[in-house]
Amino acid sequence: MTVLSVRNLQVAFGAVAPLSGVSFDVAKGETLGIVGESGSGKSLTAMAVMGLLPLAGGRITAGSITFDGQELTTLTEKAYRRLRGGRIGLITQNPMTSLDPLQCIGPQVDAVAVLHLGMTAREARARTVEILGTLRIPDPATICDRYPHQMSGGMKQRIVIAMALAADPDVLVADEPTTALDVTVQAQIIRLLDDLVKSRDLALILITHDMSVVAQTCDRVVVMYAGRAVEQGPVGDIFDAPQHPYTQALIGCIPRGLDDGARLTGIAGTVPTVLNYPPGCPFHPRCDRAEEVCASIVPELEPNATGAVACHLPGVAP
Amino acid sequence: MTSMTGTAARMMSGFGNTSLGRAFGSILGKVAGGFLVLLLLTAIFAPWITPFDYAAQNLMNGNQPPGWPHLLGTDQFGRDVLSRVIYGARTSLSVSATAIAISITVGMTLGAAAGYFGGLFERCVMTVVDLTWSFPDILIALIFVAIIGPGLTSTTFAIAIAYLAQFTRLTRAQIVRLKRETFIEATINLGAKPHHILLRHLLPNAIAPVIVVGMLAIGDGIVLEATLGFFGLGAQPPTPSWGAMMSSGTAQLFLSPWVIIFPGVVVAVTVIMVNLFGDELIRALDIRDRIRGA
Amino acid sequence: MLLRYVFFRVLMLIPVSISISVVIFAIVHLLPGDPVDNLLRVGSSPADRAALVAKYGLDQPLVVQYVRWVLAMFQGDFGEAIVLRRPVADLIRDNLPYSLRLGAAAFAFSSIVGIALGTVSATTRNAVVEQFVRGFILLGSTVPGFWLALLLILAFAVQLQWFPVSGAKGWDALVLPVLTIGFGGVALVARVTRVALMDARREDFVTLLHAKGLPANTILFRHLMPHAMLPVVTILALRIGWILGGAVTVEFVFGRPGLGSLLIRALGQRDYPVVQGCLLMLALAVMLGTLIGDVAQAAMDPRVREAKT
Amino acid sequence: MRHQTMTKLLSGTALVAALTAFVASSAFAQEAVIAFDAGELGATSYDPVTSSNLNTATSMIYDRLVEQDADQSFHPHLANSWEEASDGMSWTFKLHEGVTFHDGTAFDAQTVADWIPDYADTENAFLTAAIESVEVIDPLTVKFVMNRPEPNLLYNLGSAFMGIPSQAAVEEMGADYGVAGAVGTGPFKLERFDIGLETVLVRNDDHAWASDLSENQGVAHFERLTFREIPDQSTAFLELKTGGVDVLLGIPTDFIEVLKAEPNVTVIQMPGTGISYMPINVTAAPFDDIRVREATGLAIDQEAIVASIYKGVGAPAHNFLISSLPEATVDPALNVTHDPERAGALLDEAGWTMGDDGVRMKDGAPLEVKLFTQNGSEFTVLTQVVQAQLAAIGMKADITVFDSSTIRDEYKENRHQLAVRAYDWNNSDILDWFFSGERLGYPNVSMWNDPEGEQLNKVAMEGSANSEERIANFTAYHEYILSQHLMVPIYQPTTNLAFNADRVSVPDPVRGTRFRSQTVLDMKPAE
Repeated sequence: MTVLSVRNLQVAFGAVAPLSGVSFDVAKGETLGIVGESGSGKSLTAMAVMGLLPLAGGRITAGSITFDGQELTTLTEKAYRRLRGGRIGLITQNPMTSLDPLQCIGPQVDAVAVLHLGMTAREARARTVEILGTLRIPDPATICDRYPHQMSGGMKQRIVIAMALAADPDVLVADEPTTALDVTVQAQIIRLLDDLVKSRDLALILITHDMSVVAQTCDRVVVMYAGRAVEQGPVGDIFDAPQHPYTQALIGCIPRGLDDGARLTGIAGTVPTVLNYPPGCPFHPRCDRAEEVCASIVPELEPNATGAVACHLPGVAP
Repeated sequence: MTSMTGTAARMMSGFGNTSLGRAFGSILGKVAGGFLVLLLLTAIFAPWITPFDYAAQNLMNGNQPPGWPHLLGTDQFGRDVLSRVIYGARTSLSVSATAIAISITVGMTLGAAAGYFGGLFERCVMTVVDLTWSFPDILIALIFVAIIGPGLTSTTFAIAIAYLAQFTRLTRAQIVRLKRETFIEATINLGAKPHHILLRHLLPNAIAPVIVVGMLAIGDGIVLEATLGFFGLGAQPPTPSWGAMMSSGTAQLFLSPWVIIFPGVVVAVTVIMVNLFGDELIRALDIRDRIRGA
Repeated sequence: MLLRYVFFRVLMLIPVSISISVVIFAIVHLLPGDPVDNLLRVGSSPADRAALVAKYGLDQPLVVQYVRWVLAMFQGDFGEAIVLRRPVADLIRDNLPYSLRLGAAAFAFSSIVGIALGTVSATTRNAVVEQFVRGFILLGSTVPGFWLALLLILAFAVQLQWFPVSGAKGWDALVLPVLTIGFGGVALVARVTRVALMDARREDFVTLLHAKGLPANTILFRHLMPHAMLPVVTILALRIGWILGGAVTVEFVFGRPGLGSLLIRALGQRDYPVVQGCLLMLALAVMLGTLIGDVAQAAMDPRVREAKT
Repeated sequence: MRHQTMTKLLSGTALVAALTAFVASSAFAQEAVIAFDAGELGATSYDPVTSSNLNTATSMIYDRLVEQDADQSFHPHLANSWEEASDGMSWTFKLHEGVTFHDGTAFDAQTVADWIPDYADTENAFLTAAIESVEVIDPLTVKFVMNRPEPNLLYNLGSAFMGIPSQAAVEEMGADYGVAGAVGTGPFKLERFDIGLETVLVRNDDHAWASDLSENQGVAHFERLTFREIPDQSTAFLELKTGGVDVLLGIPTDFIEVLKAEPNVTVIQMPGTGISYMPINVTAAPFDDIRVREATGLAIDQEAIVASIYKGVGAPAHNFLISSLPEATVDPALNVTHDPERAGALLDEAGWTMGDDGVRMKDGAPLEVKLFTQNGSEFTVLTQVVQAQLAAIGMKADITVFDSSTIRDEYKENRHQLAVRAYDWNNSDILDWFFSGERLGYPNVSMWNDPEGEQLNKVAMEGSANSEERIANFTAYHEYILSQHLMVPIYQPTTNLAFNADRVSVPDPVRGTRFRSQTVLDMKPAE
């Protein structure tokens, strides 16, 4: 059952609109991948869902986000705060810098349960220890008294996950949770998230630039380019028969055999920045399929059999 | 004069036209920058634009309030206050700017060496630097002037020493930060010589924040020169400097306040403009993070 | 661990103090002129002068004079003022309380108001408030102390008659001097606080704090302020020397005794033992300030604590 | 325009101040606050015997054997009368009867006999150097046996450094005497001494031995006096204006105008006790030529200086001594007066011919000299006018401003040519101090060492058996010094004090050489 649904989301920073026309649904027990190069707007989508755009100076100018039947875009900050951390958890990109270096681990995790579950400090600590345990963190009680800088990146990311889980949320937004980690640790964390989705019936929005991660964990996927969703659908369909030339390029970049999350360097040209989005289809300057229409008219996201694609000339690559 | 324009030229060449242009871009930047350029021109061309000889006395025409022909009035010697304020710009700006230029040169050398070589050398330099930094600048300046004798040169050096610590700290912090960056590590690994690395790679990268902080320090230098003037040191009469004018006999404040208030206002406005322009420059160069490093 | 670190730092003070004493002695004796001329009055003969020079040991080689000074100091004897004709320790004892009172009040004032203003200007969405604070900060670093002092006297003591014009008796005599020093101090602290807070707010972990659903005030006071205070504490600790000895102009205008005035008076009369004593005291206070600053840093920041022990 | 607004603003405030002062005065009529002269700040002790720096409050605590008036005459105080032996080798003093110290001990001949030897081995020993021994003739008669005639003895005895302390108190307090307490016979007792801040005195209700310089022969009119140390002149002025201070001592000349504009302030001018002058270094070319020195003196227009920068306050100085001293009356031809034409002629004669740029030249070298002075506007203002006046005769003078200790070093190193200085001393032995060949460099800034001068000095200093001889000898010495053009006298300032007439009244003229206990006894709360 769908727990979070985003419709035609548009985000603006002053006069520039780095994100427009993004729509997707995510259900409990399901993992939705949002994939794209850096600058494609995938992190902004996460921020929009979390209601944290004002921190960076942005705002939602159109569209809706509904969570559990509740419209979030018109929610007061106070009401939003109750959802944040309580029912929607966030996992950020860089565990090295995502914990307050001046405070011990314990209180940082405890705060969530105290705030959202109304627990006393003692209860919250017991819960923290328990969650840390379930995340396979050794000796969780001692860890609570350590400082972030005394721990490895993978361990810190587990603590960030613990913080996100502390209030038993329905939705987890994970913004590139493995990018800053060692390869071996990456796999562990991905596996951990996968387990959590299943064991806790979570809805996970996994934001990544890594198609192989998507292939491994996601049920459905949204491919983003230059602030727009260009293609979306079930992972199987997308990988088997990508309709958008960009999706095809992304998939083409996955190194065969080796599952090491190669960077998307294989696509010629550069990602346009928000200040110079080209007219028409934003991908057309890099697209070998592009025709005249692509340079002038923005393609709409058109539903197809299992998903949707935004391309004037969709189709499986020849 | 040469030293001052020299400093200005060096400051301007420190960063590209674009960033300077960007600093001028905002309204505040335009106002502040315009004021400073005007002030600089006034200082350079002072001998040609003063309406009267700054030193010409007319004892029977002393303490005249502002009016015609003395727009800002006259002091107790009957000297034209406007001419003295204009000429004072030359003294005050050149003393402060030269002092800061010396301070930057020595401070950068010390800071770069300390940051680059590290170890006991760094420890010693930084201990001395921290001590001078924590000592009241007015005491340092007063003692220094007492040791090497009065005059504009010693005032210049006294101000230079008082602000030395700031630049040493800043440069050292820059170098330490840059040393950690990959391209420097690569150069070191390639076996480059220390002075080569320092001069070619580290200093050019560290220079922009130092120059901007230096620009802000020129404002502080003007205030310190004024305070030294309060103790009767600094510019030798009848050479006018803003500081000396501001403190020219306290009775003047009650008898003929214009003699004291006009230079005071000019000092305040100049320092504010220097700060505003410096802030704009920091914004334009986007080096706030690096300045904070020290 | 912290204790070991403090012990090590205190131990380090010994060689540093000795080098500083050499520097101070050298500086003081580099000054042209000597104290004896300030003792002579009309009618005393050149022989009297020579006798005085000998009496104060000023005819001895500098090394001998230095060793004598240091040895005496090890026995707790700061020496006897030549011109001011009192034990140096007594003179410092007489003047220090005034400096401490003014310094402590100015310190408290500039920390509290500075941190408050810096916080307000960093967090407010109101452009007018922000510009006001920015203007205040600019002005504070612009106006020379002697000017500000006179302006404050004219406004609050002459026109409004709220406070006495000068003196050092009673709390009300402290207000204007504290404002004079505090104005610049507030500007400095506010500037550092503002920048530090804005930097702290850009840190990654702040996003996550918001994502946890913490209220903005909790984030500000529980997480951002401790970060912002790190540079503020460093700056404040380094300013102890300024607070004790930097109030010269303020002491002059308000007619307050104090260490700065004593030092300047003694400097003018070349009263070597007094100048040496005062400078050494100031240097020690400065080192103590640095030490306190470092220890405070270590106490506040676990990373520093670990790196240093 | 601006000036007027400012004055209006200030006088409005003055009204408020006057009202406040009025209310305050009825409550505290028996108290007065006096601000010290900025020149006497920083005293660290009230022990007259050992101190090198004493302030006005010292004269309230202690009495002296004799007092000196503004006309330099001597008046009895603790000594009722005195007699000098005809050969000058002894002095006999009859002491005032019934005088007691603040601690209750009696003042008598034995006190004097015990006190004089205390000066030995102190910085003030020269004051009593001529006294061989002190003999007690009877409890109220004491005889000083001299080792040489000392016509200056009365002058020394009238000095603040010869206030007489209680021997019992000195013994009891030891090294703390003068700081922890000070006990004299004066009209006020020391109650509290906060070094660098203020001194509080309370009335001595037993005091009944005022000198004849006071009209009031009983106890003081004020019960309490507070002396405050205020270094900044504008602050002191604002204190007086707002009622924080009742009497300001030692007002600089430039403040007189400011003070006179205040409705409730009265200014009293006393004859000054010093001279501003410009010593000439006779060893430094071109001043080794006496004609150049004379020309330099003729360049200075004393009258114009007094009229302009001093607004007519004080008097021009034409020779080296204050005019109340008899030795200041010299051959009028020797007085230094303004005569630029003669100055030009002398310089022409000496080979310095006028150049095109207004600077004289000789052998291709311009007439450029160094003009030193001390920091402080009282020096720098005068020096800048002197510089302009020297320029008028074709002498280009470059000013350097030193602090008071450094400048002495410059003199001793003989690096100076001209300097603007001032001294404060009301005795002709100042001539010995500044011109004796024994003290070249400093204080003999003129660097003058001349056999005939040394001879005249010796006669004046040691060869006078009595006052008349001393006057004659010093006048001769003074005249010779003037004839050698060793310095240019410029200005005799007045000593000024101001008081808040709503609060107190100070008798005008002030008797004595300066504001001291004799005046304070006559000072009254305002009606």
